[in-house]
Order: sequence, then C-alpha cells, then structure tokens
Amino acid sequence: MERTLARPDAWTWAFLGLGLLLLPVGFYLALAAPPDVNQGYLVRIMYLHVPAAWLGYLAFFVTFLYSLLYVFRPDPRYDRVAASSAEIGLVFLGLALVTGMLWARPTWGVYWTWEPRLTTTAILFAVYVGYFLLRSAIEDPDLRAKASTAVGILGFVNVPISYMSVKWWRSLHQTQSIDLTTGRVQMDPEMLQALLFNLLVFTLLYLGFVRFRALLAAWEAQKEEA
Amino acid sequence: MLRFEDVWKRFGRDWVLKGVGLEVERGEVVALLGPNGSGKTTLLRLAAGLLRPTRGRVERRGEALLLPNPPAFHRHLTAREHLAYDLALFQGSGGMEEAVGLLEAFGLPPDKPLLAFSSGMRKRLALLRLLLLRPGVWLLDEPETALDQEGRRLLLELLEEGRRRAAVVLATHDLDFARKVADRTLLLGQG
Amino acid sequence: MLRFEDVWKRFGRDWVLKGVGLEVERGEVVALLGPNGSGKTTLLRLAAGLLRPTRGRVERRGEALLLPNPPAFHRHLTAREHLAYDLALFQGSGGMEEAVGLLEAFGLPPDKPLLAFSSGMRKRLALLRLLLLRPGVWLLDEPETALDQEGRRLLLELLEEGRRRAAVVLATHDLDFARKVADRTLLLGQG
Amino acid sequence: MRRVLVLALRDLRLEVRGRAGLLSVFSFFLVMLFILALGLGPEEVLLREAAAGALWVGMAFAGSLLASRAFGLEVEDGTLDDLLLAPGSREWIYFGKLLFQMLLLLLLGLLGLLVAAGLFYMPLERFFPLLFTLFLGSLGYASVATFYAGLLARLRGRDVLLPLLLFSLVVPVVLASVRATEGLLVGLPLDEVLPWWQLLGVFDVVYVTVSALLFPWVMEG
Amino acid sequence: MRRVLVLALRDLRLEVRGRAGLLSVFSFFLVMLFILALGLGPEEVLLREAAAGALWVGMAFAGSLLASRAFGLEVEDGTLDDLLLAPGSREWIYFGKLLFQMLLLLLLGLLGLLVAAGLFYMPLERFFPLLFTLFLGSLGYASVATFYAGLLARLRGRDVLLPLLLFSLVVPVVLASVRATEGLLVGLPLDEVLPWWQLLGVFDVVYVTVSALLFPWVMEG
Ligand code: HEM
Ligand SMILES: Nc1ncnc2c1ncn2[C@@H]1O[C@H](COP(=O)(O)OP(=O)(O)OP(=O)(O)O)[C@@H](O)[C@H]1O
Ligand SMILES: Nc1ncnc2c1ncn2[C@@H]1O[C@H](COP(=O)(O)OP(=O)(O)OP(=O)(O)O)[C@@H](O)[C@H]1O
Ligand SMILES: [Mg+2]
Ligand SMILES: [Mg+2]
Repeated sequence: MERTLARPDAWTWAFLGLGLLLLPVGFYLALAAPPDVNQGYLVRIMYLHVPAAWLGYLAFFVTFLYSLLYVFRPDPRYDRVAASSAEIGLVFLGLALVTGMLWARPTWGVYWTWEPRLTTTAILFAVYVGYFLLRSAIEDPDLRAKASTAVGILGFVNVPISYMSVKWWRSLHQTQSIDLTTGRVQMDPEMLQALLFNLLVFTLLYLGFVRFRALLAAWEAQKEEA
Repeated sequence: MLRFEDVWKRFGRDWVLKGVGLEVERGEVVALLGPNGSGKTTLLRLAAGLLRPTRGRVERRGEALLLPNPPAFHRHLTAREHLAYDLALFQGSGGMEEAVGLLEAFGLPPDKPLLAFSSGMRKRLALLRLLLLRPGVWLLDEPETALDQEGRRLLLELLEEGRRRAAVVLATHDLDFARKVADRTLLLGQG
Repeated sequence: MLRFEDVWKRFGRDWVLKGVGLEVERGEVVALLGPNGSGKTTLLRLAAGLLRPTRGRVERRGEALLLPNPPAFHRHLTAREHLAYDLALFQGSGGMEEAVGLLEAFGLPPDKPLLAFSSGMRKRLALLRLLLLRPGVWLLDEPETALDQEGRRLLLELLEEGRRRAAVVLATHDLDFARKVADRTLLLGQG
Repeated sequence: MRRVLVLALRDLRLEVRGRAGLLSVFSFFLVMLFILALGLGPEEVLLREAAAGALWVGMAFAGSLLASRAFGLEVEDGTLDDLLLAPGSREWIYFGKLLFQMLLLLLLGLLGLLVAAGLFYMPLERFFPLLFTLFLGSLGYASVATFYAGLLARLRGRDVLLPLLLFSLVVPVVLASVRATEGLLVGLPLDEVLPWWQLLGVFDVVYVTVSALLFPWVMEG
Repeated sequence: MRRVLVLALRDLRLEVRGRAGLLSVFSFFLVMLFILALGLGPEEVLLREAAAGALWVGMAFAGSLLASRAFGLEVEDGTLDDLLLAPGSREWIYFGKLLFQMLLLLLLGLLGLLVAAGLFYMPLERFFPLLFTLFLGSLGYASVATFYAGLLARLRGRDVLLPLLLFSLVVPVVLASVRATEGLLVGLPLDEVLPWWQLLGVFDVVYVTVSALLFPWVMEG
C-alpha cells in the first residue's frame, strides 16, 4: 500500500528557521560581551562550549524520557525520538568536547588531560557511541528498540556524574557558575545575558533538528516496511 | 489453552505467516504440516512466546514447553542432574524418584554426561521432560525424527498421555505419523 | 573405496563398536540401521577420519564428505557465498554457474544469510554440496529427516546420482527409506 | 527465592565442570597483575601507589570476561530459550545470574587482594573495610554486566559489544572503588572513605533496581 | 597456495559480518589503553615511560581474545569437521588461520600506535622501525596463538586454557618486543635495538616452523 510521506510540520520549520536566524545574533552578542578578567577574549569560546554541553545533557535526558515511555508503551515513534535525540546529543556533546579541547590548549597548555570532568565527559560520549553501535548491530526493529532503550535508561546515570564531577573530585576544570543544583549564579550580568541567549538559540536548533531527524527515521521505517 | 488470532509474522521484508488463526484446547493434538520454510517452527516459537507476532495476538493459558529440533541441553550435566535442576527451576510437581523411573523407562543412562548422548538419546530425554514437568501446552518440532522403533513407540504413548493432560501442537513432515496421532491438521505455506 | 577391518571403538569404558567389518565400492549404497545409541554416527565419523578407531583399521580412497545431522554452516554467509568458498577450499571442479543452477533446482534463495534458513532448507543445501563438490565417498547421517515431500524426491534423485559416482553410506531410522535406496544394510547394536 | 540460589549454584557447577570460564578468567587476572607489577616495578613506592588502580583495572577486565560467561553456556548449549520458558516473571533469572557473577567476582577480588599484597606491597591491615569496598564495587559492576550479558545473549555472537557497553557504564563505579581502596591503603580515617562508599552504594541501588526491572522486559519476545 | 589466502579472507569477512569478534577485540583494546592511561596518568613522564609496556600488554590481551576467534566461528557453527575434511594435508589450514590472525594483529597494533601516541605522549618519529618491531612481535605471537587455538578447538571449554598456555610461551616474545619498542622510543641507535630484533626473528622462525609441522598431527583423529 502506498502511503504518502509525512512532511515536516510548521513547528519544525519554525524552530529550525528561528534558530538559524538567531544564530548570528548569538555570535554577535558573544563577540560583544566583555572580556574576562583572567582570560581576556579567550572566554568567548564559552558561548559555544557551555550551551553545547548543556544541550548535550538535555538531549540525553530526552532520550532517557522517551526510553522510559517506550518501556511502558512500545510505540516505535518513541524509539525514533529517543534515537534522534541521542544522535543530536552526540553532535552537541562532541562540539563541547572539541571546543573544550581548543580552550584547554591555551589555558592549560594541553589539549587533553586525565581530569575528572574531561574523563567523565569522554565516558558519557562513549556511552552514546555504544548506543549507536548496538543499534547498528541489530536488524530486528523490536529488538533493536528494546536493547537501545535499556542503554538509554542505564546510560543516563552518567549525565549527573559528568555534571557533578567538578564538585565531587577536586578538579582543574571550571566549577559551575550557574549551579543547577542550588540555583546560585556567579557571573557578570552581561556575560550571563549573552550566554543565556546562545542557550536559547541552541535549544531552538536542537528542537528543530530532533523533530527533523525523527521524521527522517520515520521515512526510513516506512521504506523498510514497503 | 492456546489461541492465535489473525497472526502475521515477518522477518525483514518477507512475510512468513499471513493471518493464521488457531485454537487448541486441552485434549487436542494439532499437527502442523507444510513444505520446508513454510513457517512451522516460527509458529511454534510464537506460541511459546519466544517471538512476538508482527500483527495479531497470541494467547496462552498455562505453561508451555517447547521441544526444539534438535533438543538443547547443558552438555556437562548428567541426565539425572539435568532433571533435578529442571524440577527446581520449573517448579515441577514431580519428584526425583519419578524422574529416575522415567529415565529407566526411556532406556537412558542416568549418570552419563549429556555430551555423550547420541541424537536419539537426546530426543528421548527431551520427550521425558514433558512427562516430568507437566506443562499445559506442548509444542513439539519434528518430534518423530532421530527415534528408533522403540523410541517411536514411546512417543506414541507419550502423545496419548499428552492428549489427556495438555494442548499439543506438533510440526512434522511425516504424513503417516500426523494421520496417526493428530486430531486436526493445519497446513501452512499455501498463501 | 571404503574399508573397515575389524574396527573396535570405545568411549571411556563403553565399547560402541565391536569388530565391525565393512567394504563399500563405488556404485554401492549401504544403509546403517540400529537402535538409538548403537554407533551409527560413530561409524560415519570413523569413516570420515574424524575419529580414530581404538582397534582395527579404516581405509579410504578418495575424498569423503560427511553430512552431519543437523548440517553445519557458517551462518553469516549466504548460500551463494558458502558454495563459492566451498569450491575454492575443497578445490572442487564445478563452477559457480553450476552452483547457482543447483540452488535454483533445490529451491533455495541464493542471497539470504544461512542463519535465516529453516531446518529443511539447511538440509537441502547440505545435499546440494554433494553434487557440487563430487566427493568419492558420501557419508550421510539421517539424510531423510527435516525434508518435505519435494525434498525427499530430490534426495532420491541425488542418491541415484551418488550410486553412479561414489560409495555411499547412510544412517537412518526409516526402514522404508532404507529398503528403497540401499543395496545392502548393516545392522548395528546387536552385540 | 529458592530458584535464584539453585540457578546460581547450577551455573557455578557448570563452569567448574567445563573448567573453561573459570580457569581462563582467573589466569587472565593473575597474569595481568603480574605483568602490571613487572612493568611498574621494581620501586616499592611506585608499586604501592599503583596497587589500588592495578587491582581494579584487573578486576574490570577479568570481570568483562566473566560477564560473557553469565549467559555464555546457555547460548553455547542453546538452552536460553528453555530457561526463558520457566514459569513466573523473569526477575529471578536476573538475580540468579547476578548472584553467580557476584560469587565469582568476590572470589576473584579476594584472590586479587592476596596477590596484590605480595606483588604490590599492598598492606592488608584494614582487611574488612577493603572487603566491604570489594563487595560494593563488585555489586555495581556485576549488576550492569549481568544485565548487558543477558541483553546481548539474544543477539548470538554479539557479546562483542559487551566490553564497550559495559565499560562506559562501570567506569564511574571502578573509579569510585579505586578511590575508596586508595583511601583505605594510605590510612585515611574511615569517615573520609565514607563518601566513596556512599557513592558506590547509590550506584549499586540504582543499577540493581533498574536492571532487575528492565530485565524481564528486554528478554521477552 | 591460493587456499591459504581464500581461507584468511573468508574468515575476515565472517568476522566483519558477525560484527562480533572484531568490534569486541578492538573496543577491548582501546578501552584497555584508555584505562591504563587513566590509571597511570596524568603525569606525562610516567605515561611516556609506560607507553611501550602498555601497548604490548594491550596487544597481548587483545591478541588472546583474537586467538579464540581463529577457530571460534568454526566451533560455534560446527563447521570445523567440515574444514578438516577438505582435501590435502592440513598445513594450509594453519597458514590460512595464521594469515587471518596476522592481518588483524597488525591492524590492532597500528591502531594501538596511533592511540598510544595520543594517550601516552608516545613519539612516532621512527615509525617504520616501530612497524617492523610490531610485525616481528605479532608474528611470534600469532604463530603460537593460532596453533593453540586449533589444538583447543577440538577440546571443549577451549578459551579457558588458551590464555594460560599462550602466555607462558609468548612472554619472551612480548618482553623482547617491549624492549625493542622502548629502545626505539627513547632514541637508541638502531644497532642497539638489533639484538632484540634478532631474538624476535629467531622466535618467529622456530614457532612458525614447529607449529606448522605439528598442526596437521594434532588436528587428526
Ligand atoms: C576537553 C576539554 C573540556 C571538556 C570535555 C569540557 C566539558 C564541559 C562540560 C560537559 C560542561 C557542562 C557542565 C557544566 O555546566 O558544569 C562544561 C562547562 C564549562 N566549561 Fe568545560 N570542558 C573542557 C574544557 C574547558 C576549559 C579548558 C575551560 C576553561 C578554562 C572550560 C570552562 C568551562 C566553563 C566556564 C563551563 C561552564 C560552567 C558553568 O558556568 O556552569 N572547559 N565543560
Ligand atoms: N563423545 C562421546 N563420548 C562418550 N560417549 C559417546 C560419545 N559419542 C557417542 N558416545 C556414545 O556412543 C554410543 C553411540 O553413539 P552414536 O551417536 O554413534 O549412536 P547412533 O547410532 O548414531 O544413535 P542415534 O540413532 O541415536 O543417532 C552412545 O551410547 C553414546 O552415548
Ligand atoms: N531468524 C530469521 N530471520 C530471517 N528469516 C527467518 C528467520 N527464521 C526463519 N526465517 C524464515 O522464515 C521462513 C519459515 O521458517 P521456519 O523455520 O518457520 O520454516 P519451517 O516450516 O519450520 O521449515 P522446515 O520444514 O524446513 O523446518 C523461512 O523462509 C526462513 O527463511
Ligand atoms: Mg522447522
Ligand atoms: Mg546418530
């Protein structure tokens, strides 16, 4: 039976469009923000680094949520959203890793050290690489969904660990200036504004990408059925 | 005891079962017939709950035991040990005396490791487990193969017992055998 | 082609074969009969050279191919690939066109991975290899099981071919089948 | 549940009979400690510093081999289907296999402690706190290992993925265990080791609960 | 012999298809290097010193997993008997499997060099001498590994004994390889590395010859 492929809906276009539109504005704000007392202009990497890392966390949280949903109701749609979000999350976290490394070189003198935040972040990255390796190893859609759901749930444990690592282990890496566990903020208001704006832009992009990717996955599934 | 409602099953792109309906009550023996690759084994695995239908529903009341072909055992256990663990893990009601008695009746050495069993001996042991564990649904894949004359006689007796106690579904290529033991047959692979 | 001279075989303490003598020439089909555990499979493995006799001698001229029950394949290959490797490794004289033709004649999908084959499809593939690799000694363990009507017809044809080309020894529990195809029978397990 | 115990003991018996898993894993573990000691030695200070790390790295690797034994025999002998047909919900299968893994890991750890005492000059005065750390760490490890082994057993020949999936989840557990062990070895007071124990405890509870809940679900259908 | 190549390539293809062996071994190897770096770091000097050892320890362990893949698929699928029935004397089977192992070990070693360069600050200027050492070490290792794998494939519970038997024979090879690599890393002139290469060469010739001669004999009957 010939079914027409669903098209991206208005929300998807809106998120993507708005995100892409505001991206230059975000860059502008980042460049216009005042230099840091210690780091000078180098601090501008932060406006990429921090939102990317947070969006990575958020994406994995969404994967976690949809994996839980899938446990209670095995609807392939949930699985597709979970996988899409994990994929976009990997991209964002990868961006955070790369920008972090670029930042580390001038500040700490090396690209990489075995330091708790960096280590836990790398591990987090590995968890979701494993998630996709597992998916690629299973052909049966039901089994694939189940297996990756389990990883999506168990693997999420690493997100709070990565986040808390700077507190639990005395770390070289910056501790939180915006502490999500206590709600304390220590940052110059202008920098904070720029940061929050970039966060908003990244979130819009994330939403757009995930919806788009899930749709692609739906097309693939439909093609498999045919 | 066992009910298939419009069951469809697909592997990859190929449909193997297309809308199978089946109802088996205790006291019935149903034979599955059909050419190679027509989905008999698949149907048995669906009935056991080891596969899930792509569409439709499989319902079952009571425990099922699937006798695959060839049967599978832990090869480092002896027959006696294997049955003892089976009784514990399947929470069977029978006891070890019964198990030992059955081993004797089936002509099997109780203390030889199973890796030294010949194919017919393995088949006999698999059949014996049905009597010991008393599942409500028997699912047998080509149960008549690998057995000698005496083994076949034991199988026929066993199926009489099964007819009294359980709902039995068996897959076979032996038409004479199917005719002799089955109350009904289901022919697969005719679209 | 194949000769057993007073062959004895023991596993642990149990004697399985006690002084078997057998001579099979090209053009002969010999059926091994006997109850479960009487040593049919053991005899076939001795003939293939996979086991060594405890006493006595096994002589063979020409390559042998053993068809175990159930047959064994690399499950991640497709049938076409498997046959291509077989031709290379066994230095068979047939070519791939012949292989593909045979696959068609045996009703097997050439490009499906073997792990997706049903038991009867695997059996057919195993039989087909005999025609492709043309060994001088065919050793078949319960070749008639797992096959449907069409598969049995193919097997009978195959055995006619085997009678022309090779020395054939097969183990079976199906007396009718043995009567139909065998020139001679050897009854094991009578002491 | 009696069945949990029966299953664990049966698996132990099978492994001992097969002589397979056990010997391989234990020899692997010992050789690994030996080679690490050889590579890091001969200075006593350095060795003593590396002891906790070496012990747990050894445990982690040997443990990943052990994990594939959790369902290895079931897959080899084709008996997994049969086990899944046993009546009742399937949590007990998870717990049985977990117990089996725990017993072996603890044995391995104990052996490791003794060997490390010899090779790495590791002091064993605080034996019971060390044992407690061993228990907490092993439980966190085994809970995930057993779960993944079960999940992957259905994929035949795919235990492949096991190390990767496993390590990414248990590295935090291993790190916390290393820290706790180090603390004990350098003689920190117990209440400075406590946070690590608490962290391990949290991991254990989360991993065991989630795995046990998900296990029947992933093994079905 | 054409069959040697066909067999090696077929096995490679099977491993890649199963996605099993390879991924597992490679991820194991990487994780092992990663964890060793984690445990030994973060001081650069120490890491650099440990690089050669870590690389070869990693190779030895990953190699022992690889070895069980040499006949692993044959045993899993029950096709070993069939292979043994192929006409002619059976040396070619040994060489086919050896080639298969060598290809994988070299790939693994190459990957290891690159990763160790990153993780252990290992200098790669003398790349070709390093590669040569890798080749000599791998050949010695693989020759013994393949032989034992074949021997044990006919027994049950094989992977068990494999590491144990293997390590005792290959320890000299691994040690010589470590020394040669270390020499290259600290910048010794090549003629001070030469004795190690000669030693490795002798091991290679002896192990390959003896294994190839014994192989048909142990596989028969
Ligand atoms: C490869 C190296 C690095 C990695 C993997 C990494 C990873 C992360 C991650 C995952 C976060 C988000 C979690 C959080 O907000 O606490 C984060 C935040 C942050 N990182 Fe990095 N980072 C790296 C290097 C650096 C460097 C070199 C600096 C600066 C010297 C830096 C400064 C920051 C700051 C300021 C935050 C935001 C913290 C906050 O305001 O809450 N990072 N990093
Ligand atoms: N590896 C082994 N170790 C110990 N005993 C064995 C081994 N293989 C076979 N036996 C024993 O040898 C005897 C003959 O076995 P075999 O498999 O040859 O019988 P068979 O005639 O093929 O039986 P069936 O009709 O059941 O296939 C049996 O008693 C069996 O227990
Ligand atoms: N795991 C699988 N993946 C893909 N296809 C499969 C799988 N299992 C079975 N099939 C396919 O499903 C079809 C039915 O297989 P099944 O084993 O149920 O047949 P059968 O009726 O038992 O055949 P036989 O009489 O040969 O035993 C076959 O075409 C087979 O190739
Ligand atoms: Mg079938
Ligand atoms: Mg037999």
